[in-house]
Amino acid sequence: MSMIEFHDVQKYYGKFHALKDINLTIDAGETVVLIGPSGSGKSSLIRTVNGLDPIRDGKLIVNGFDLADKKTNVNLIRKDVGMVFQHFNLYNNKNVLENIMLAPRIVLKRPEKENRDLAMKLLEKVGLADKANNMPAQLSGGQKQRIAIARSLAMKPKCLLFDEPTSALDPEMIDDVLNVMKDIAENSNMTMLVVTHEMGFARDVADRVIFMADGRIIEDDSTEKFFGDQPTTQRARDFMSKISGH
Amino acid sequence: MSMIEFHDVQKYYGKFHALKDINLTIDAGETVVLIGPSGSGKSSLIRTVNGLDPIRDGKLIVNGFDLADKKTNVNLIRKDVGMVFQHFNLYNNKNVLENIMLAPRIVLKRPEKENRDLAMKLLEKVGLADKANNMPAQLSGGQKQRIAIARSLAMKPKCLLFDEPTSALDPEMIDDVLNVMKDIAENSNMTMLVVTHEMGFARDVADRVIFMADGRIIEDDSTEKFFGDQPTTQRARDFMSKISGH
Amino acid sequence: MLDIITTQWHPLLNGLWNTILCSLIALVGSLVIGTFFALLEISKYRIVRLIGSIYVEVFRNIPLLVIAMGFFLIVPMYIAKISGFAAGTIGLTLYTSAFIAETVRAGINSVEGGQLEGALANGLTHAQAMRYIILPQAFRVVIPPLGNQFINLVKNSSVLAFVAGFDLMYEGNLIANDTLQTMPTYFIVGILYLIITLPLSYYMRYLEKKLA
Amino acid sequence: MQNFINAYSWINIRFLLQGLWVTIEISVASIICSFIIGTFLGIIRYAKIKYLSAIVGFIIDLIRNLPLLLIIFFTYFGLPNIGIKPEIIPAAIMALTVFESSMVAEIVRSGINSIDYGQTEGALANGLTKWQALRLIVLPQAIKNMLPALVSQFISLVKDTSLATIIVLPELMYHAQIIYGQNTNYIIPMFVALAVLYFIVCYSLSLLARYLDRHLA
Amino acid sequence: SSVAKKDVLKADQESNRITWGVKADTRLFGLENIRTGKLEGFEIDLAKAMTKEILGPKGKATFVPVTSSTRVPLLKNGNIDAIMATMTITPEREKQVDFTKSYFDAVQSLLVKKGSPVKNIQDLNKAGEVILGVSGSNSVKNVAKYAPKAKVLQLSDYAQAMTALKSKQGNALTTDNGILYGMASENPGYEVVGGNFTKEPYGIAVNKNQEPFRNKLNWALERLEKNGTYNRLLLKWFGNVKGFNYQEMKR
Ligand SMILES: Nc1ncnc2c1ncn2[C@@H]1O[C@H](COP(=O)(O)OP(=O)(O)OP(=O)(O)O)[C@@H](O)[C@H]1O
Ligand SMILES: Nc1ncnc2c1ncn2[C@@H]1O[C@H](COP(=O)(O)OP(=O)(O)OP(=O)(O)O)[C@@H](O)[C@H]1O
Ligand SMILES: [Mg+2]
Ligand SMILES: [Mg+2]
Repeated sequence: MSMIEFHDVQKYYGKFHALKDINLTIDAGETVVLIGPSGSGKSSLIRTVNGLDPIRDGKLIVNGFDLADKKTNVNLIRKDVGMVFQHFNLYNNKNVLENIMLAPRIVLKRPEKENRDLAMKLLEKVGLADKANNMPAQLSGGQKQRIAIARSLAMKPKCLLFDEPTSALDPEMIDDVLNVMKDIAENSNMTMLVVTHEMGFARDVADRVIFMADGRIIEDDSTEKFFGDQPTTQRARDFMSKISGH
Repeated sequence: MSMIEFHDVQKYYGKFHALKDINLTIDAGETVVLIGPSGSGKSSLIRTVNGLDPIRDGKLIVNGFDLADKKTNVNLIRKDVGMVFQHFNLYNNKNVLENIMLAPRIVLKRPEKENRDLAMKLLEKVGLADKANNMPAQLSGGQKQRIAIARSLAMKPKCLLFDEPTSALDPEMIDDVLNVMKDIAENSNMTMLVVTHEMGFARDVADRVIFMADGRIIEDDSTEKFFGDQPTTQRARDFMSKISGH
Repeated sequence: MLDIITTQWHPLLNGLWNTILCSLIALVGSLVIGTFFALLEISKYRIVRLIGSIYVEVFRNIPLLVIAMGFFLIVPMYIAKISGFAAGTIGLTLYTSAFIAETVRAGINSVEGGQLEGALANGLTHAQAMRYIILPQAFRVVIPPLGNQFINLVKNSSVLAFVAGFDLMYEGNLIANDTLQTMPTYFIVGILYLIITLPLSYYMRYLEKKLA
Repeated sequence: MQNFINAYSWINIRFLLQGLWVTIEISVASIICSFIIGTFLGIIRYAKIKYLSAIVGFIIDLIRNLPLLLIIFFTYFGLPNIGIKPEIIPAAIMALTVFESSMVAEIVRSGINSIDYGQTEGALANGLTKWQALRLIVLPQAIKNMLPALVSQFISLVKDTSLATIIVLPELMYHAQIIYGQNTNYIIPMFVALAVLYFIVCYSLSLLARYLDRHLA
Repeated sequence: SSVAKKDVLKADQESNRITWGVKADTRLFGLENIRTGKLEGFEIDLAKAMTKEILGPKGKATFVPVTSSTRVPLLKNGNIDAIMATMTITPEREKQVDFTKSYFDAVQSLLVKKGSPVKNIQDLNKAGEVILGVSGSNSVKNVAKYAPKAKVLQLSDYAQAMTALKSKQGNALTTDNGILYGMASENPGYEVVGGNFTKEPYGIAVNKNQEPFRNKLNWALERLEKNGTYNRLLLKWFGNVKGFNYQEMKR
């Protein structure tokens, strides 16, 4: 069963053609890593999936809903599709626990006790149970990102989107976040679409690697093929050699 | 001849003891890489060298001037000690050429023609001669950082400080900046103090590696020792294993 | 209403002119004085900061009418002869400068710290960094709020009416009293104010968009 | 000097304080009303609702650009033409509210814009609706940013109540005028008293704002 | 509008009440007594007497304080029935409102610092001379006729004008002599000069098309003049004003 289907999707910012002829199907439970140079359209693609950015043309079906259809209630999709941002976007005016409990309470009307129990369980899972009452400003970047992941998980989504979740972090914080992500990928049947430059993570966890450039999908390989042989295209090979080691 | 000498330096933010008993001598022409976990005091240390942050106690002699002495004119030090920041800090209201030419004109009263010629030469050196008239907002992060380096070089400093110059950059931009830095280290007798997590760069370019934790210098090894054998302390070994690969 | 325009256009134009003149003088004056006190307020020295904030708090928290009256009635008794126009304009300048000082100070604070550090590390002195790097960027940020201050300034220039400054409101009051056509007169006066302030506020909006 | 002593007789001071009380009452009422209405209008402008936002924006611009004196005048003397005949105090509150709401609306709009859009995106991606994101996440943060501008505006409001002397609102300025109507020599003592009383009220307001600023999470 | 169609006299007789727009900040004519909160002055007493005359001993006079800028809009909107607020009858104003016959023939003089070279209005007819007045009063328009070369500054109230004179913002203050004598007694260094160079007849203003009401007001005024009430009020308010010749004003 497919979770995300792009059919000839086109996206524009004004006159700028940001996504060109995107065709892509991601099955439920798959973990897909999306890479490519800056400005290639990775964020644009991932943000269309939960309707943060609109598409101009084509068909985009997420969790059975058609995003190109104006009548689709985008909130129904967002309930089941969580997102984790590069800059965390924790609610600055709420403490950690409230960050996690807010959406389930308001959107899912989850009973308070159940809500709190799940929130605490998730905080333990990401290793931050002791920070429940901290404000976001009192956390390090790596801690913030783990809270952001817990916040998304609290909605019990079927699918999670990650847009460079570790690239704003100090290097020694990165593993904590990646480990949480690995745990989700391996121990649940979440669908995951991850934009990242962490090749170790991609190699270990991804089922597929997609390479984008200039708004197009240039490669769509199994992880074995991408890392084992070499990418097919010259573009992707150049890119890989440039980022190796950073 | 020593360029920078710390003798029992103590630094506080309010009550927080940020630098503890720092003793360190860096000779003219040396390239020193400074590493350590977030919050360990790397930025604090480097910022005391050109007087951006004051020290509480101890003696700090830079280029022959005593920074602990209130009568020292800190501008005399800054003329000869340049600094490159994580977030570039280009002047947002000036174009690229003006960014480079401003300080030499105002501080050194360098004649306009000579100033412009040198600026253009530096732009070529960092590979951005065609961006002379761009505004900073029109540049990518990697380009901004190379301009920031050119801006520092235009003052013809004896010493350059770098505070995580590549950690805000997209991975495929990092090499361009590191190559410029390597070029300076190898082809001039600049003194360089570099905070970075780029271990490849450290291995290739540094004469010494200094490891900090909790406001203290824990290791101060030659590059061969640090990478060849292993760091002496457990702290440094843990840290190295955590950041490897990112 | 038409007969007011046909018979009273002369005092109305005269009032409009004085309102514009007073506004222009006060605009330039308050910008200079306000910036000066903004710089005092962010000084390193506590005593200088104190002077800056006393000035700002005093002029910000007293009604403009009281300030203008002070200049009109009290200054000539002890210091020097001063016309109503001058008294009102000086009062308006000082009053507005307190608000501008606050606005400019906020603007300076909003320029990110990296800009100052970049300039210092580059060898510039604090004063040079202010002059070449921080203030130019701060002014860009404060253009929208400054625009609001200038619109307030134009409207506040109606304080001249109370010190016989021959501005638009003064002439309007006289016309209303002579002709007893109060509502029509003030309606015309209102439109004349809008002729100054509306373009100003749309220009400010345009600048705000352009600089964003 | 004798003038000051005579002018500051207890009976005159009491009369001034009665005026001050009216000033405070009118100010508080207008602050509350204009805060509520202004926030509402500011949100409408921010939300870019087709036609509505543009119309609201135009009306706000019109009001913002007129001297308050004229708005007071039009409220008190213009409204009866359409069948509403307010008493002096409601008329003053109404005029101040209309004027200050349009100022507050602008402050609210730019306050909301000052919050990083990431906060909204985080909330949307988390499943909240736009309105929930605005109400629960963005507005509480924006209010903190808006506080200095709002307080400046409310300080202006307190001082602006004095313009309602024109419709004989029995507030501080008007009472001062009555007092020096008895004896022309009282005028300077009265203006000094006005300066002091307005300063006390307005400065307390800024102190309150500073306190809130420090204690708002 | 409905206000214009209403017969004010009839309405007032039904409600047994006349609403007057009066001054609240002008000594001798209409000033709020800050002890009692009541309005006091010649115009107040005259308005009360006229009310009783028209409506009978149980008739009530209600007072609404007005300023120069608000009195006419209040009248036109029907907030007040009549204006008795030191309002001079002028042909220009008669286009907008109807006046009764004059109820007080003020005469206009000048107030100057003792020893001033200014002795009469002609002395002020020079470039550079500045005459102070109160905005909205007709007296400033008159001086423009007699001394066209002088500049006229109009201030919001008498106290401001008097203080401006003390601050040398002008060479003379002009208005009705009753008010000038009052101010001279408060400020010993100043004197009234210039004789009574013009008359300022004050009238009660009512809306247009209220002939019955206006006629009734004229009728009441005449009755008060005849039965001595008018002279008694004149004596009460102006008898003690030093320099003011109230005998001349008697009717
Ligand atoms: N809101 C916008 N308005 C206009 N252009 C935009 C907007 N957002 C993105 N773009 C442009 O669209 C292109 C793709 O941007 P996108 O952010 O998707 O790239 P990316 O692959 O995520 O890059 P990065 O690695 O830097 O995050 C870029 O050229 C960018 O400049
Ligand atoms: N301006 C300041 N006021 C108070 N504390 C500060 C300030 N700047 C730094 N600190 C504290 O001093 C300690 C050392 O900070 P510093 O920025 O030097 O660390 P760092 O090693 O550069 O870390 P990073 O890798 O995150 O840049 C930290 O605990 C930090 O919270
Ligand atoms: Mg991106
Ligand atoms: Mg640092």
